[in-house]
This record gives sequence, C-alpha cells and structure tokens, in this order.
Amino acid sequence: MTECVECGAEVSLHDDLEVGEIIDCTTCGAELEVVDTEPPVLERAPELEEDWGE
Amino acid sequence: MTECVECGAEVSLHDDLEVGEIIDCTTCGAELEVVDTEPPVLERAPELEEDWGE
Amino acid sequence: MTTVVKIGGARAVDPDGALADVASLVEDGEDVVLTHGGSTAVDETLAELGEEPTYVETPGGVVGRFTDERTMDVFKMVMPGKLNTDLVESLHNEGVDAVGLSGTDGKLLCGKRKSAVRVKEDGKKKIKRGDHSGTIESVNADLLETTLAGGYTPVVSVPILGTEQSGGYTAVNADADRAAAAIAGALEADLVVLTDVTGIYEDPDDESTKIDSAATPEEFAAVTDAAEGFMTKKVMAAEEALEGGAASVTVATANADDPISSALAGAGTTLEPGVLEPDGDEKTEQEAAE
Amino acid sequence: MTTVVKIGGARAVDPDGALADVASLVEDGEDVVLTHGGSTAVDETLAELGEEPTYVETPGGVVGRFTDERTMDVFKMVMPGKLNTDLVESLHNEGVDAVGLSGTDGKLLCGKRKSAVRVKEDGKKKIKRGDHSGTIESVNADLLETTLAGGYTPVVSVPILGTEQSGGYTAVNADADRAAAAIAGALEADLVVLTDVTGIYEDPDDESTKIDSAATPEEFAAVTDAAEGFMTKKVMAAEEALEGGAASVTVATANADDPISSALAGAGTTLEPGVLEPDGDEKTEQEAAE
Repeated sequence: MTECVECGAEVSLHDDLEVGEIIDCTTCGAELEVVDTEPPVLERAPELEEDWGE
Repeated sequence: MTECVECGAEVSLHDDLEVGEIIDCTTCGAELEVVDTEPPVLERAPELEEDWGE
Repeated sequence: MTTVVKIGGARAVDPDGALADVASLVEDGEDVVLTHGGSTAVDETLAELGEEPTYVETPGGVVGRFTDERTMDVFKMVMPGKLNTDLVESLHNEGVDAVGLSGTDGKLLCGKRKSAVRVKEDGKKKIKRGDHSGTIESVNADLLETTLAGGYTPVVSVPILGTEQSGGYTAVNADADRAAAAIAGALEADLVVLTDVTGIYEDPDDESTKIDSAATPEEFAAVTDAAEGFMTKKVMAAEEALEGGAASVTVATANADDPISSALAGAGTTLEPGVLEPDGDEKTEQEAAE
Repeated sequence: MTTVVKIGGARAVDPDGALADVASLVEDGEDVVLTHGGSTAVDETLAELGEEPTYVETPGGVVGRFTDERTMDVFKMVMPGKLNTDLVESLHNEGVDAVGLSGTDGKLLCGKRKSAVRVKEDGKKKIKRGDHSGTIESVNADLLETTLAGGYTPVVSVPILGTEQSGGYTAVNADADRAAAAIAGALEADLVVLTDVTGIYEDPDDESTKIDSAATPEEFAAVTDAAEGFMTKKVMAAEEALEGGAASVTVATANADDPISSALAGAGTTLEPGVLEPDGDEKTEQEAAE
C-alpha cells in the first residue's frame, strides 16, 4: 500500500512491482509512475507525446 | 620459366608463386609483378609512393 | 524553385536513377537538397555487432524503435557516417558537388529530445526512459541557402540536435521523412518523396488505383483513408511539409529513369497546399464566397 | 587570423579542455577550424565487429594500416560518423555553432588514391592491391571560408575524396595530421597540434629537454633529429603545413586548461616558417646578404 500523490487516497500495489510501471489511482484516476520499489515511491506519470525516429 | 617483359631474358620462377609477388629479373634488374600464376604472367611492377592514412 | 528529395530509407530503394536525375536538375540550375533515411542499415549494423534492435509497443499499439545510447552510437555510425559519405561519393561521381550535413551541423535540425516513452510490456503499462528521439521544431534554412549559393548540393541526414530539459544538447534520432518535410517547408520547396511504390493507391494492393493528385481537403481525405502502414507516416510528413510552407509534395517511385523530374512533371501522387483545412479566417472568407 | 586545431587521434587525448578553449577563442572573434583523428576508435570498432585491422610492413620497414574495402566502411562509420557527430554535439554544449565536414564534402580534401602498396609478407616482396588511402593534393579553402563567414566552426574529419586513375572518385583514408597541415597551409593559419606530450623533446623520455621553438633550418634540424615514432609523422606534417603557407605550427599538450590559447602564447614547441630551407632564388639573396 502507498498513497496517491495527487489525491492522497490509498493505492494498492501488487508484488512484482517494477520501476517504470504505471499504476492508476482507482480513486482519482491519476496515472502514477513507480520510480522506486524498496520502498515503493510513486510520482505523477509525465504526459508523453509519441515520437519515433528512423 | 618465363620471359622478362623488359629485356626478354629468361626469368626462373619458384613453385609456390603467388599473385602480387615481385620477382626481380636477374638480367636487367627490372621488378616484375606476378599478375597470374596459371600460367604465370608477369608485368612491370608499378612505382608506388608510400602513403598511410589513419 | 528549390526541390527537396527524400531517397533511401527502410525500403530497398535504388538511388542510382535518382542521383543521375539530381545531376541533370542541378545542371539545369535547379537548387536541390537531398535527404535520406537508413533504419534498415542501422538494424543490419546492430546485427553485425551481435546486438538486437529494441522495438517497443505503445499503449496505442504503435510499434517503434527504442533508441538507447548504444543504438544512438550505431545510428551516428550508419546515417551521417557510412550512408551519407557513400551518397556524397556517388554524387561526386555524377558530377554533383555534394556536401553532407547532419541535423546536428550548425543546428540544421533542432527540437526537443523525448527521453521517455510510454510502452506496453508483458501486459503492463510502463514508462521506458533513456530514449534518444525527438521532434523537429526548427530548420536552419540559412545554412542550406548559404551552401546552395556556394554551388553545392546539401545531402542531409538525421540525427537532429535534441534540446534537453536541462538546456544541453544531445544528438537524437528523428524520422527522415519528417526531416525532409521540415526542410521542404522551411525552403518553401517542392518535396519529392521517392519510395518503392509508384504513388498512393486507393487499394494498397492495386497499383491501378493510384491517386494522381489531391488539391482540396475532400480529395486529401481519400488519400489519408487509402494510406496504410508505412505510407501513413509519409502522408503525415507530407501534411507537415505543406503546413510548413512547401509548394507541393509528391510521393513517387525511385525505380524509374528520371524519378525526380517525372515526379515534378506529375508522375506519382502529388499533394497541393490546397489540401490543408483553411484555418479560421480563411474559412469564413471561403464560406462567404460560396 | 585563423587557427587550425588538431585534436584526438590515436592517443587518448582528453578534448574537454580544448573544446572550452575553442569556445572562448570563437567568442573573442577568432576563426577556428577543428580537425580530429581516430585510428584507435577504428580499431576498437573493427574488434567489436569481430574483425581484425590489417597492418602491413613496407620493404623499408614502415608499418601502416592496409585499408581494404571493409575497413574503409568502418572508417566512414567511426570518423565522419560517430567521432565527428560527438564532437559537434560537445561543441554545441560549449556554445560553439559547429558544422561537421569530411574531406569528401564539397571536395574539401582531394588527392590521388593509392590503391596498391608494396609490402614485405613472409619474406617476399609483394604488391598488395585494394588499398583505400591517398595523399591530400588540394583543399577547398572557399568552403571553409564560407562556413566560417556564416559564423560556424568547421569540424573536419578524414576521409578525403580520392581520385581514381579512371577519373572517378572514392572516399579514401588519409593521415589526420597531414589533413590539418593541408588545411592550415590553405588558410595561411596558425596550426596547433594537440597531443598527450607537452612538446617535442630532445630526449624523448625527458620532458625537461622540450624544445621551445625553431625558427631556422639549423634549429629545425635539432627538431627532426629529436622526433621519434609518432612524433616523426607530426613533424613531417608540420613541415608540410609551413610549406603550404601556414603562419606557424605548435605541438603542445591537450591536457591543460586552455591548451590552444597556451600553445598560441608559446607553450609547447613552435615551428616558424623560417625553418624551411630557402628555395633557389631566396638562397642567393640570403647568401648575398651575408
């Protein structure tokens, strides 16, 4: 368990959490990025425009 | 055996002749390049300036 | 008038016909700028190095290359290195005084670096960091014009100069079609995109359904509907070119005698600036006129 | 006055100090042209590709690289590709608007290709064909001057554009020190050759025997006697630069705070045009004056 950085609600975390994973806050719907796993640290996931090169 | 392309004299050739090898004509001293081995074909070896890159 | 030509790229496109055509165009006093792709060659070199290219899938289902640092190194070796130098050499052998440039040179092509991308990996939504790609936001037209004025023919390769949030610069990967589009817009040039099909077909599998041209938003809708797979990207790039100020965009085959001159004379599919939706004020004028 | 700077190359030479120095020189209004080598990087990339560099020995005992077609491809990938693009990127991060060019671009560096070389192999004298190297015979000073006038800083890499006997062109390998020398001559510039020693030492193992400068043929004789191994090539290149019209040549260390400015201010070993043997008519004037 950890708290949503946007609305503070509880966010449940599954066991095989990975850095870079995006977790949705089921309360406010914000997308949170796992920036660390021991202990789990979540941050607001950045908006990313898709952009492909060659 | 083959003939020197410069002076026509006989030039003796050893068995393990290789393409690219330089043979000296013992009569006129010309440097001859082996351009083929079956049959052996000799040509005047070009003058080459040394030039090294990176 | 200047002509920007996009050759090569992922598809095996034989440049020989195109290079001889560039020579005759330049001889007739035409200003020509060449651009080239090369993602297939990047994959081949990665394989020769015993490495695998990394491709990722976005949540929206688009598959694209993830350009990590190592891939970026190979990218610099293949595109501005081997392919660009070979193209410059071949052009000299056609009597064209070519000058090879990459987007990093003189900030020819600049834009924000995208170092993170959203991907779907083993069913999970993720953010993958360390990507080296970017969108082209500016073109140094002055550098191209100075080079052309000197009697040279620029041959432009990606990468572009990516701007970091921290303010620094990093060479990053960018789409070669969109690079050609950005250049054509900046020079207000005719853009010819050479590929291995003769144009955009209404039915992608039936060459006889080739669309000759589009000059209105309605005609352009038929083009965008028809474009599939790799052609979608080219149509998107064409639109960006026209929005940027290009005089026209033609998609045509490279495998013809004078592929560029023929494209300029109507072969292939030509898109005119008229395809663009008139923005606000133009719209009201147009509606008033109807 | 223009300064031509040769950095990098076979020896691990840390460019960071040099690049910051280039930035301050350019900011003070100095015209700077950078050139770089990279044969170590070529060998490293060949190894990564699981391939061996080919070195041959000439009848005279000189050992040099044999640049076959494959090596030439790797050469294009490493020098105008990776190293040049990285250097341009680093210079932008120092606020210098760098433009990368290779000798093939706009025929910047041209010369006869040498496709055959005499070698000694397992005791036999042989002619080995398929070499891609050449001597620099012309420099397109106009292209460099136009680029400098545009406010850019050229960063020049070999290969050069080799002319074939058949009249065609092929990109070929050439010595980076001699490329720098040819450019410095053509621009009548000061040439600074940065390396990993502080200058030319009378006793190569004793830094305290560094020769500060040479301005007469006699003083130059001491320099040529002292130069050994890789320094011999640099002294030969220095002589070529001065013969071509360079204003001065300084060999100095790259591993200093402002390595270029220090070299221009007298650090390292500086060679003046006076070291050249006066040719025919000048000689008689000089003898008459004595």
